[in-house]
Amino acid sequence: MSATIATPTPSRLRLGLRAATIAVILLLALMPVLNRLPADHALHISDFVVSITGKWICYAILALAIDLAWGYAGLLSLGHGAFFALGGYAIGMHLMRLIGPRGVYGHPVLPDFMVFLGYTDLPIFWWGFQSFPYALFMALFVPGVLAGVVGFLAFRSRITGVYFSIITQAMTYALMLAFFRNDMGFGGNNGFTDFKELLGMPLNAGGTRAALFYASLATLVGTYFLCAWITRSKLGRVLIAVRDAESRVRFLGYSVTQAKLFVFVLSAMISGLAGALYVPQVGIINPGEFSPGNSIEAVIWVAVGGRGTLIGAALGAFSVNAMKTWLTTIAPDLWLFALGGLFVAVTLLLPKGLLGLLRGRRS
Amino acid sequence: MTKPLVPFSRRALMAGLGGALAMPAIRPAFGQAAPIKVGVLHSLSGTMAISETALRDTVLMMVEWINGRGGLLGRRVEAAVVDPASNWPLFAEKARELLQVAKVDVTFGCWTSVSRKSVLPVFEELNGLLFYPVQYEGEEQSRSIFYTGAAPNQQAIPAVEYLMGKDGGEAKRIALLGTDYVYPRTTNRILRGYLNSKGITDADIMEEYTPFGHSDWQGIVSRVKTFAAQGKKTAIVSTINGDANVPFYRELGNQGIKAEDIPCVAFSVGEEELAGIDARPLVGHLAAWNYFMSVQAPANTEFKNTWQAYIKNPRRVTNDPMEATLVGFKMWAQAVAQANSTAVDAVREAMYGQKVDAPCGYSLEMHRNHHLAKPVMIGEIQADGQFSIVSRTPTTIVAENWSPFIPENANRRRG
Amino acid sequence: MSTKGRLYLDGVSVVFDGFRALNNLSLVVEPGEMRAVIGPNGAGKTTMMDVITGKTRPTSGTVRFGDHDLTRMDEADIANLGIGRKFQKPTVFDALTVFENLELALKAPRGPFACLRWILTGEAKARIDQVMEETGLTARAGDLAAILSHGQRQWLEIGMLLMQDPQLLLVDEPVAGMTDQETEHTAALLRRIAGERSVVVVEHDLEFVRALGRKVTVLHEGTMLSEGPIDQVQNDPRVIEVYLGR
Amino acid sequence: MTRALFLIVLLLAASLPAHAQDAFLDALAGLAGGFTQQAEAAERLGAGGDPRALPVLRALADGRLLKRPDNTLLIRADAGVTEAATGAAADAAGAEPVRINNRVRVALRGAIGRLALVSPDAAERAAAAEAVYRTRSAENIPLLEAALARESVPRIRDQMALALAASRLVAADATVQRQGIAALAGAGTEGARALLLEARNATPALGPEIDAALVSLDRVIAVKRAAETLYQGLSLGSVLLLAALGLAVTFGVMGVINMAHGEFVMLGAYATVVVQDACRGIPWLEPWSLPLAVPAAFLVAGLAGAMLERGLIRHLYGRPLETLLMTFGVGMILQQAVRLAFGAQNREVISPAWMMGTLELPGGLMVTQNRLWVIVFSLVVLGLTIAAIRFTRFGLEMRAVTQNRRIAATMGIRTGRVDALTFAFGSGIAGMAGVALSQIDNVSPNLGTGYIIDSFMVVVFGGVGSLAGTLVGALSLGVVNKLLEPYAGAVLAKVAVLVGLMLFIQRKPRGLFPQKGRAAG
Repeated sequence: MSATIATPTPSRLRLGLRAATIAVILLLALMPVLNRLPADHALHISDFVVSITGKWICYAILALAIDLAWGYAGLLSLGHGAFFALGGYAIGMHLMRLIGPRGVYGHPVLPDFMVFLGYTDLPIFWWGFQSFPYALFMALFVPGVLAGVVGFLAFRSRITGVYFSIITQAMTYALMLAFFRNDMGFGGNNGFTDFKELLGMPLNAGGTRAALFYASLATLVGTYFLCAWITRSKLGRVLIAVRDAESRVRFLGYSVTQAKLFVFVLSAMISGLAGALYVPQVGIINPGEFSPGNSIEAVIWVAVGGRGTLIGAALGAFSVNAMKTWLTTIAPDLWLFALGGLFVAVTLLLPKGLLGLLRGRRS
Repeated sequence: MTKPLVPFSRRALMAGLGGALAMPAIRPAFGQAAPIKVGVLHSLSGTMAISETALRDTVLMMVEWINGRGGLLGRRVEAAVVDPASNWPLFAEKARELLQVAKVDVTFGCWTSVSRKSVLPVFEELNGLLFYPVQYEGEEQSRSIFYTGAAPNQQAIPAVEYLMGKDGGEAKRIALLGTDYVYPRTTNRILRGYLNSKGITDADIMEEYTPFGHSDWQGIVSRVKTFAAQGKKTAIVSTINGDANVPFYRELGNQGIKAEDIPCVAFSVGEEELAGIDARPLVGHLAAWNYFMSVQAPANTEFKNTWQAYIKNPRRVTNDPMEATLVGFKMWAQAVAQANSTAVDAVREAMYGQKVDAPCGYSLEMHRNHHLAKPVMIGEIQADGQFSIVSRTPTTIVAENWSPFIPENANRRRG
Repeated sequence: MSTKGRLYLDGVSVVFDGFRALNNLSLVVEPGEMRAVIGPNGAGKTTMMDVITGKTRPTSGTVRFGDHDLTRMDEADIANLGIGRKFQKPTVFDALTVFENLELALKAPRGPFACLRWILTGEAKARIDQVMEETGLTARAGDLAAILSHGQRQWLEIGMLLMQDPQLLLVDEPVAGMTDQETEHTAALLRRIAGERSVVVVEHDLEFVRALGRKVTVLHEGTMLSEGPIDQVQNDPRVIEVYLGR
Repeated sequence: MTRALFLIVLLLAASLPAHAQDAFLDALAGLAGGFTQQAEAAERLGAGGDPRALPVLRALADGRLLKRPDNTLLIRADAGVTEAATGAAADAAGAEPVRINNRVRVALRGAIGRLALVSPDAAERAAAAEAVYRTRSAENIPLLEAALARESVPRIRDQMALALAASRLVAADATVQRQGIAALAGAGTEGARALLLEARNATPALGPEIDAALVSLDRVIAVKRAAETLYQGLSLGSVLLLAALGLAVTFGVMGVINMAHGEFVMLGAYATVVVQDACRGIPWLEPWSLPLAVPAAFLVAGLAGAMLERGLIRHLYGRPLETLLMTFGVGMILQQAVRLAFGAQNREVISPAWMMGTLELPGGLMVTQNRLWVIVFSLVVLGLTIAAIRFTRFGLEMRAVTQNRRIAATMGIRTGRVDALTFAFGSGIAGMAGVALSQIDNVSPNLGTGYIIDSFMVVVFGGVGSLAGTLVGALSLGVVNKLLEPYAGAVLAKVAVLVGLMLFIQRKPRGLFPQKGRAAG
């Protein structure tokens, strides 16, 4: 590794950050355990806090994916919510298939919504989803293919900057409209709910919830290391170069299209995985997840935390969502002001995000 | 870094909830007992805020009302308001928060079916109690939910019956227009079954769906005109969702579709929706509900006066879901008093058979199927945005939440 | 005669919305030759570079490098053929260190997966160290490119060209904005690089061109006006007319 | 009091013994009954042809007919309250409006139509002809023939002829029916088609004639329908154009990505609401409230835009992606602010009479007035925008600054001011779009969100920086959308358009009308 020469020696701050991160991960890992303590125990953590944290972990994975594309390769996608949602839909289809004859109409194969919309057969694109590995594969594959197609067309025609943002936004918008249609066979506006089990475990059991929590946490840590490995490799430097001076990279003989495509597809697949972990935990997936506002919000988590820092992205996802949860409860009428104000303040005053604030003006 | 993960201490949360409360000016003295908590789970932002904020206000009004009468079981009633922001997964999260963190005794909330479907598993898992005040597609019955809005047989079928009768114009062709979500889809499926059973063939039924908030109705309204030009009396049955109605009715009016020629009966258009439209071109079009603001009944007069005083606006209207919220609240209060407890299981048991003299002018009873028996009223739109009631059932109708017109209900699992 | 490493432009025209940036331009640069291209503003010098490096597609004409038809290739492929380009405005990657900039330019597999697996070998490191030595940037290896001085940025970019080990170098106004001392240093650097490579230098500064002391091509209004040694070109009445006549 | 009234009634009854038996009063009593009785009474009054019936029936239709507890019917008019039976002044105390339903309304329309066919007022006769056309009863044939013979206004003659044809169609005599068929075949409307189909079901004997008539009718209708689709497409396009025009300035000319653009449109719509509320109750001002709202909306949104540009956006020039995120936050704030200030409910916007109903274009094409005005308005706004950029000092400075900021600054142009003005100008245009949108969409805090993506797509599709491109882009997208809609449905049509746009932009990233010049290359 060239790290010794290429990057400055880790500063005290960087070490501190690393230690803090490890501490946080350990604390997170403790949460389901504390949840098992009796309710009156001083260290008891309620189901609500555990489940909401599990959700935020999924958001943090999504934020890492966005940071990889935006913070490093400069691809501001306003459609990552679509990849997240597609991953969620893939696992949601699996969960729907697992309900089997336990639905209200007792149909052995068809989910309830198909029964009352008058379907007689399972649509072809639903085949195979009774298998968990297949569903998980699709949760990665479908977002990957979509990102591949959209990315290939866009990067080949050298669509960059805001144009790329607008196109990805239109992509998620079109998907949202399409998924809202009941005739698409994805449950329309209601999407999928009322899941029963996953991998043989009932979804509302504490043990399942803890398992999902740990799976998400492990994925978050794994994703972080994957992203860190990529960004520290030479590819990471190519991506930064692409972000800052795309055409110069071309004259060095690198295929910008390939580099971007690689990172965009990977980022989409990570987002799909995050969605797949998210859906069993929140118990619902519907086309609202495709709404363009969701994708923008996810980008803003990254901006708040500090783009191009990975840790910052995760930090942003946690802190913005924590703030949102807190504010929607204490100030239901005013929280949008606070959130909107935060976005304005961060972009205007903290271009490097919270992490940049910690690091001070280093460069 | 740990801070955000446990985002609020309980004390901060309670302080917040207190701030969100609408405190009555003069608080009657209450005992030392902890207050009874009422969760309010209605969207205050996002697309559904248009409809749901009025319901939040209705619950707050009822809380004030009951505290003014000395509270419940000698305890003060306190509202915990949250904003699920028209975001369905957020509904589930907020439901869990209300039940587990705020520890509410009962929750009033939800408007759309998807939000109800989203919170249903949470309420069932944590044995909570939800009062759902909006007419819906049926095909559901949860022990944790009391449905105080109409099931399809309490709204849709009587309305179509009216259209096909002499007073309604003896319609022989029906255009089913709806927003593309589960309520219109299911309702129209039930209606199609019903119409077929009345001898109206599929050739005489047009069915079309539009997305939420659809604003360009030109094409669909002209297609309805064409559909109507086949030499048979035609009527429109609209399950168009609230927001899209304004442009829809505008287009109807502008394209000169008069109620005399093609009457349109709607299931989601009430006084609140009409407040946003110039109703003059719409006179004679219809809506079917279980309550209209124009009902002449002492309970309704009281409701309207209390509401307009509470909201400090003498022109604010009342509507069906607000009435359903009020009925649900009163019933819950009666059940709590009867059970002498707020424990969910006891209250649930006490709810069955509970009766309330409702603003709709009838005494409504909660049945063991968790639905109210309700009267059905057909109203014609008046120039002032109110409804003139042109037909009403003589008695209340028991809800058929499992429609006999959906064949699969025959082999539905009981329980 | 072998065409290997030979740059060959024949009848190249580039039209932007009716404006002829290049007009039937023909030019041959033999392997190992160093050529200076001069001309007034808007003569088409930069457009010519763009055409050679694939940034701009010619409206008509032939552009070949060896046996390869450059009009059918994109920038990256052309770069990988061994054509390096230095821009008028120094463009280096500010967020990367000097070392990293050079490492990126080092001739090696360019695919994303290859980059992911890339490990800096001793040989590669030695090569980078050598180039840093040549460009006088050894002391700044770990500094971000953003904080280099103007001249250092130019040298870093030239260093990056060296790392690419190109057969043909296109250098656009390398000494613009440089102090005299820096200019001299740069000229020496370029002469040293030239060696077995072909070099095309675009320059305004006639003194610098004279210092290079090679064959000169004069462009005017997108077409070749004159070609030859600097003294001959300077006395060409057409050139005088273009440079002084207006 | 009651007794005095009773006495009067008694006296009147005694003084007019002959009238007590007359059909008018007989039928009149029915209007106080149930809906069925009311409908029958209205039909009888219409058939009776008594001119006294007309004001009563009109009053009933307009909700001005009152009923006292003793079932006496009163008419309320501007001049005061009179008794329906006698025309004598009366006291409205204790009286309530008589309620009717659709069935009664249908009967009333026919009855009023019959009675008003001979009205001296041309507008009334026209309405009557229309009403009789819809009622279509063979009994009306002689009446219509007589009215037609007297009628001098061509438009009303046509309408009457149509009504006559419709009435003949339901006659008992096949010859008369054939006359009706022939006349209706030339009417070229869907209404006529409906009548013919109905007659075909009723009298199968006339099948061949009717089928032949339908063929020629269908040909006309098909052409009309195509024209209608085109109109609908243009109308949708004009909405897109309005929504996108402001963006074409702020994004197209300045390169600022303003995600709060939709909220400026929304502000314009709310400005309309405020202006209308202010004008309410001032009779001479009320009809002008909508035109007055246009400058108001321009100023409100423009001011908001200027504040946004000076306060926030200018700090982010050169960082378009950050601008995008920041303005998204601004949009959230604006939405919630409006929600708190005006309530989450839809606000009522009144359409002036000249914007309601349909307009018949030459060739019998019916177009909705409000949409026609929106099309006209959008073109006017486009024209003004182009004029402002081309022909004013401000436009000149704006072009100078966007083309070369440094040189413009050295020539004494205060670039900061120009930036603010340009952004305010674009925002103001968005505000004017809000006035138009208030006439066809909901006025709610969410108004803007539905338009933002479409607007960006239109601007990019048309070519950033090209107003002509925005025009062509918006209109063609509208038309394509409407062409697809009957086949694919509203949603899929829109999805298809979006996907098509994405593909198009990837093929031609600079849009339909790319900016010219070497700098753009």
